[in-house]
Amino acid sequence: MDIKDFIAPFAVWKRAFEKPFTVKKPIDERPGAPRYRGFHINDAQKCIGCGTCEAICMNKAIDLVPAAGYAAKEGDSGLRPRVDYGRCCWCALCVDVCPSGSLGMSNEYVWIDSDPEVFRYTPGVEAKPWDGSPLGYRRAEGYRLLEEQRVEMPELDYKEAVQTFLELVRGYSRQQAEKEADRCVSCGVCIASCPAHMDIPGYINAVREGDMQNGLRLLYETNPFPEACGRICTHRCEEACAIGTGGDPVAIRWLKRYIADQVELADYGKVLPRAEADSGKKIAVVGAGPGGLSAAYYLALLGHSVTVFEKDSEAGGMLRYGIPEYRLPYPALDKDIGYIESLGVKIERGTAVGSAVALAELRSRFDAVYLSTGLPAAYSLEVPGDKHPRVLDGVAVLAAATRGEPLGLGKRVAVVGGGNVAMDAARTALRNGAAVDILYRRRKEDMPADPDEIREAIAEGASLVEKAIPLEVRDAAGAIAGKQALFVWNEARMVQKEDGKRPVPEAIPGAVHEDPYDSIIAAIGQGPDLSFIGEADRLELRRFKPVVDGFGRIAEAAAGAAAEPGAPASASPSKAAAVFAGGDLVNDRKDAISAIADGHHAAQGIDRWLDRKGS
Amino acid sequence: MNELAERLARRYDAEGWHEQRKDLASISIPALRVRDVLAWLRDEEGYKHLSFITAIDNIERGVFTLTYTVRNHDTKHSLMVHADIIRENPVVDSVHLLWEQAWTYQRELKEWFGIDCPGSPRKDEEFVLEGWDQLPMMRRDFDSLAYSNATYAERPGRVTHDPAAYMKAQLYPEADQ
Amino acid sequence: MIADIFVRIGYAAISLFILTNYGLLLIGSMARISAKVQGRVGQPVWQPYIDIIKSIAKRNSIGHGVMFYLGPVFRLAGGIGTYMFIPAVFGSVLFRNFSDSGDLLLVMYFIFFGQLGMALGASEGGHPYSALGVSRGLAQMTAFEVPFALSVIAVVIQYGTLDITAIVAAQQGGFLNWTLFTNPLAVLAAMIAFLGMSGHNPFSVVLAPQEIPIGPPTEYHSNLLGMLQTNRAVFNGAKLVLYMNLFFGGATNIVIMVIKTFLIYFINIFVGQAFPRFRTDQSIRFFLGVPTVVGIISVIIAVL
Amino acid sequence: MSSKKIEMAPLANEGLPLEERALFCDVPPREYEPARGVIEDFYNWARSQSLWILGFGTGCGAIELRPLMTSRFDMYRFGIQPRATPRQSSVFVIGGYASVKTLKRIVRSYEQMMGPKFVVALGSCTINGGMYWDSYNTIKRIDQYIPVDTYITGCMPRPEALLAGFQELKKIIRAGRAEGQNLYARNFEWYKENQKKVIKDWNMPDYNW
Amino acid sequence: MKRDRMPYIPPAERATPDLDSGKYLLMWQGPQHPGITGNMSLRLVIEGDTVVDCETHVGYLHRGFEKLMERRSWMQNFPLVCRIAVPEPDFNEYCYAAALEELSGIQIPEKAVWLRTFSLELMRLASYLMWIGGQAGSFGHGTIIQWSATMRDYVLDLFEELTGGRIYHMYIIPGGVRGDVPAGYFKHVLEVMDTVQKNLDDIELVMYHNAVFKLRAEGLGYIPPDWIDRYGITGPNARAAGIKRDLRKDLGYLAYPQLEFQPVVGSKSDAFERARLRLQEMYQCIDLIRQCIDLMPKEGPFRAKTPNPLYWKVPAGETYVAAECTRGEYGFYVVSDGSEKPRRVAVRGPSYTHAVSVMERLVRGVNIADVAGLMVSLHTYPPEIER
Repeated sequence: MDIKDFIAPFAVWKRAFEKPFTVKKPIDERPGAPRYRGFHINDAQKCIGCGTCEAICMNKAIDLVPAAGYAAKEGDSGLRPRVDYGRCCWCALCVDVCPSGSLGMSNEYVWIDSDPEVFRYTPGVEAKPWDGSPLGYRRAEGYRLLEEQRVEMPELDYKEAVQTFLELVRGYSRQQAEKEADRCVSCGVCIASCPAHMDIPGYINAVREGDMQNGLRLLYETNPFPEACGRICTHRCEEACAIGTGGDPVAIRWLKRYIADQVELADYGKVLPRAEADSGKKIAVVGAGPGGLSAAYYLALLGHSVTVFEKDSEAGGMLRYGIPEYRLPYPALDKDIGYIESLGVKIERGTAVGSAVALAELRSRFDAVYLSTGLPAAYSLEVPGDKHPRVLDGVAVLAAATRGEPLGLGKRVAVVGGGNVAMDAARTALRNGAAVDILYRRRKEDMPADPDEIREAIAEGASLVEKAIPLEVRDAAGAIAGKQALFVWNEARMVQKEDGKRPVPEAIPGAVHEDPYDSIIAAIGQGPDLSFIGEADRLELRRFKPVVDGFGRIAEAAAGAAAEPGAPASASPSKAAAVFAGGDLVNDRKDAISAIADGHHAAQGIDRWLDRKGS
Repeated sequence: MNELAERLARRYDAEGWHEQRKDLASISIPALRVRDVLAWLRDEEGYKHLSFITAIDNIERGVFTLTYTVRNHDTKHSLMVHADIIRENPVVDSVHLLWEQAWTYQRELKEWFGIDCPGSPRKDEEFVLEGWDQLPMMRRDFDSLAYSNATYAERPGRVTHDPAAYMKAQLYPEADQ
Repeated sequence: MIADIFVRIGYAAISLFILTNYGLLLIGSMARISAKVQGRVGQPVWQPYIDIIKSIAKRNSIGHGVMFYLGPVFRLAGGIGTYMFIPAVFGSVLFRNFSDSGDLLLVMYFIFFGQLGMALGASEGGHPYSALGVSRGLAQMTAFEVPFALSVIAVVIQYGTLDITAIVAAQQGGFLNWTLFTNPLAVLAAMIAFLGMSGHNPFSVVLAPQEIPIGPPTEYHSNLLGMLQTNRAVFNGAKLVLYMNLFFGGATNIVIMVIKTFLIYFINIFVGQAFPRFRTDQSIRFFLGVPTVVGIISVIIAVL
Repeated sequence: MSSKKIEMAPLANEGLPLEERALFCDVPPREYEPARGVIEDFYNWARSQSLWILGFGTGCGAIELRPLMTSRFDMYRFGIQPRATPRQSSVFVIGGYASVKTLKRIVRSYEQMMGPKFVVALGSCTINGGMYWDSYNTIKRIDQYIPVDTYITGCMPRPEALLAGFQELKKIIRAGRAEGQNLYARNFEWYKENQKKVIKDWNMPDYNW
Repeated sequence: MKRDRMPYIPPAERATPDLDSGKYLLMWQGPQHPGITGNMSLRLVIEGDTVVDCETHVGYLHRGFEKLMERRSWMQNFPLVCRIAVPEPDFNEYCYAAALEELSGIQIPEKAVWLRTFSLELMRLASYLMWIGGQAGSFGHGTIIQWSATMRDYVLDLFEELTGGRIYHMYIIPGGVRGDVPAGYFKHVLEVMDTVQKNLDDIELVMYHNAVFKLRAEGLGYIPPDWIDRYGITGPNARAAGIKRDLRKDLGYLAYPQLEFQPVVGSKSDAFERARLRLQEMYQCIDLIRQCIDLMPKEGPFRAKTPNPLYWKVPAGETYVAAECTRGEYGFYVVSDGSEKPRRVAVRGPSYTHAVSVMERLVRGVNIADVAGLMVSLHTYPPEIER
């Protein structure tokens, strides 16, 4: 201790002549830093209510509550996160994890109240002073807790693929599947978008856990075509996928396929449920497409005895005849159908209802009938010359390819249409060595086909001609009549006719093109063939569609008073079995998964109807 | 380091040497030899510093696994010494004579797991809790949430919805009919 | 005669009132100055008033027996007593108080009296910190009273009187007549004792919030605390006036009194902001060391 | 200490030895009528301008009190200062979560404070348990055990938020709405019941001011 | 005065004082006591002014973290761990993240390594700044804390700018860090470092060259070097006794091997020596922060990919990750049984030994007035004792 120790401390007084450290008006002068984790904000329009924030929150601070003005719809649960500031710890993991990136935090931090009940609010829905604050914590650039990129699906090289009918998509390996499955946050928003309402989070979780048997069991709860759907489903679920709001959606379809691929058919029986007891009821199903066979499967599970009538020589319907082998290899389809058959479902192949057996006969022989005949009749081009021999029907071409018949498409093929059938036809033609033009009335983004399919078709070498309105088909000049056709089409531009509707193509006057083709494949849609339903069946049809109730039962025309006078009004309108219908025949979605959903649903309806009738 | 493993195995029936990092390894010893092993490690092998003592409730195997982490500052190596003791009436030798701070850890073991270390000072006094009348709370079979819910009042009025179930109720309620 | 007494009492009351307010403002402004050193703005100058009003506005209070209540009363009585026998302004009728009725010894008695009364009351509170604080306070007081008493003795010897007014009178006529210059050693000893008397750092061990929060007044609250707070102003003022009178030539008008007492008080802050606090044993050792020696020397000088 | 006093007013202070009982007041809490009109307003103004915080860091919230009471934010200039003893303090800042062991001390300290006394609760943990909602050792709602005047959200609330909270508290006091002391006296049994439900080893006197 | 400076070694055996003898006074220091660091209490038995016996009582801040962590998923624990030591949360985050990464085999990017080092050093500085105010305050010097708390606040501003939080930064997330530095950030850091350094110079002058402070601190709480291993003393408390141990050097984690520094070592091992040593470490912190800024890669990812946080399963295993915090060895012992939640997480806080066994031993024979100063000089944080 020296003299310095007595003098030096007085250096404190130096401070007295400096500016104080004190902030004059702290509350006003010190806003939170630009990254400050203040009170929550939410872009309620962008938010889809997936609840991932709720799942990550370790404080159980977030509830999902219905929000005024946000109704549940596909891809939006209509719920919005409600934060309890009696729980929140401002860790912002909810912001980091938010798939859509709608959650954020403002840099506001003062909220004082004497009432402890007020500290709960729904950001973005209940107005708060800090709404829309540009500053505050946001997920940093290049930082995500969830993987935004999908595991790339291994595919054949397009150059190679176009040479063969080998399956293009090779399927995930175990590692890839588990990695992809790990991207899922199990929010379940997708379930509503799936026509069959499959338990998507459930089976994805099964992949994550590596429990394939459980996964298969979950798949079969609502869908007996996992192999087929795992390949060709229109996967509307992926459009609703929460992860898709901020990156690639989870490859739900491929994961489904992965599960089905992993389990041997022989093991199916060990996992899947079976009928507990035979009910003694007999049910006829017309059409062995996905819808019909689904109905058959679920009816069989309920203990009914099912017979399926199929006009073609093989079961599968459009899955077999409408979808080329490189997308859905026949063994995969056979696996699905094989399992259904193994439950005792009889498939009468080559038996067309209407010609081989009448509907009325089915109605008398069986306790109920399910119609799932789909849309076998192709629409024609509806232009002059559409009956030209080189104008082929897309579905027919695909069916012929399935049967292995020579197609004789020639060297240059035009495919007219923008749906999946068009793409499949184009790619089938490519595989037959043709040069293919796809002509479509509207733009590429308007095409109803699966984007993957369009991408693949183009990658395989098809050229896409957008905004082409067909005008006429006629014999090409100098060609042998009926051997080559000249396709006349008009270039169009897109015109916004009505607000809120999609623009329509309008022909540009004078911009008419003429191209010679060896074949013109028309794939602009198909219609039903209801010729087997007769007047006497008294089934109500409207605009070529059966009129069905919630369970797919076709309404029966009010029994003509003349036919059965005095019949009690409450009694069944006819003694004949009730007829149910579903699939493309009835619904507007016209895809396999909707048909499957209809089939499942109708099976429940039929069972209830039988119950009611029996009691 | 494997020589150490061998020596431990030879002298004290230690087994399961696992090299986690180049400066961290673990080994299992019989619970009866805990004090011997630690004293030997401290006096002969230079593991003079006790980092911490804790236990893991391996309820499936019916044992508590004790972990004594000791560090040799000269070789810059840490060793986690494990010893299993039966969950029913767990007792282990006290090491409070080896390290002066060990009794605190042992007091914690007593309160948190119910593991008794006979002779350890103040081991039966309350450590962090006051008036605790439940299972020792770090045991796996003590359910913290259930206890909390039963004991401490929560502010009512919270309700949440599962998106999938809510969408089902809103969009396709018929599916369950 | 009776009227005269009433007039004097009235004057004394006014004087006390002014001193109390001055004491409060002094505390307030010293807090501002400390705050400045600490790099901040600090509390308003009038904060001590609000604190006292607040204390009085407390709705309930609890007691620990009669002595507990008497503690602050004694303390306040000590403060007022000290002041009442010191002439605040030399030659002023208003501020002469009862200085002619008592002398330096009485004043010194009152300085002790408050402390002792407080000690009795605080101990009754039952709080160990109170008891500790009291023992520390008494120990430290005993220690600083030694140099203080020595320097007072030196002053008394120097001026040959115990009458404060006379001491002040002797210092009139130029600042070189102040005790500060006529007997600097006595002033040095007294000033060091003053640091201890005011309880600022480094001699704040009596209150020492980090050790025995907050010493003797731990249990006091409500209006009892208000009384203590008022006393702090009165007692501080009284001590300052006493020091001014004994060592710094007194004051002939109120402005000089304010300036002088302010500066004397400022020494506390000046030292207090720079140093931590002594332990009790250290402060006793300190007071009985250099300051006592200085005091003794000053007495010797005065005697010689 | 006169033992006579104890005989006259026997207490339920089982936890204390006889000679220590006399150290504490033995009057049950009662409600206090506010003064009338302007006087009460004046008192309330003084109370609001002289907030003495009890220096009891009950949880993590205490850490932001330190910047607040030092030079950067300098709460002294708003008439707020820390006080080491509950007897002289008027504001109790509950710094976040309260473990059961601390709650016992909180209740004791709160009761030892002289009314009118105010409670400011910080952070999520005091409102609904916060991140320790499933902990076996922390309570979820402080208002079950002592009356609270105002809450400040955040984890941690920044010093500015605390300051804003104190300003709000001042407004409440000036408006005469900070009657936590009377609330506590009125619902004394309810509070005691809640406290005893949680604090298992109840070894403190029921009356203890 | 000489007697004060002689190191006092309290008796080893704990005598049980007879409280009924009337010779002793039983006194509780804490939990409601300004002289206690945090919420903790000491049960002191004093004779005159001297402490003859001390029992520490902890648990006022016990929240059951280790149990709560067993209930939460691996990622959910990330916001939880920082709450274990309130004044110095980043070390929790680092130890937990590093343990998790080690068990899962995740390699973090270079940039994250540097940002972690940077934020840990910044945290160390903030923590020491808090301590220095406490140390001065415990001896009654109220001015230092006013300055140092503001300096700490400036450092907290830096944290706020970088991480979005003042106290709980939640920045060192498993896999890396949560964000790159904002534009112009390092310039701000360097400015603040200059301010802090300038103020530290002032503090050194006022506090360390202070007769009364020296009188109080010198010879107080002498820890003999042979206690270091016996009591498990780590950090500055050990280094002040001349034991050169610094996990930053010994373990060489993060970017420390690339930084140039030497552990500060003392010899006298009393409160003043420890205080002096910590001051030097503060200067060292500032230096390390500057080095970090110089050496840090400018570009590059700051976070490695980690599995989906909702379903992250960590392979079974166990590890112990330690780091040198301001008080000593801070460590996380993490056991995974291969599930989505930890099997066991145990936290080793240095205060566990310093504030309980060392404190109880050292405080015996100390003047009651020095208890607070002694406790602060051991630099203890109760929340990490009881978790």
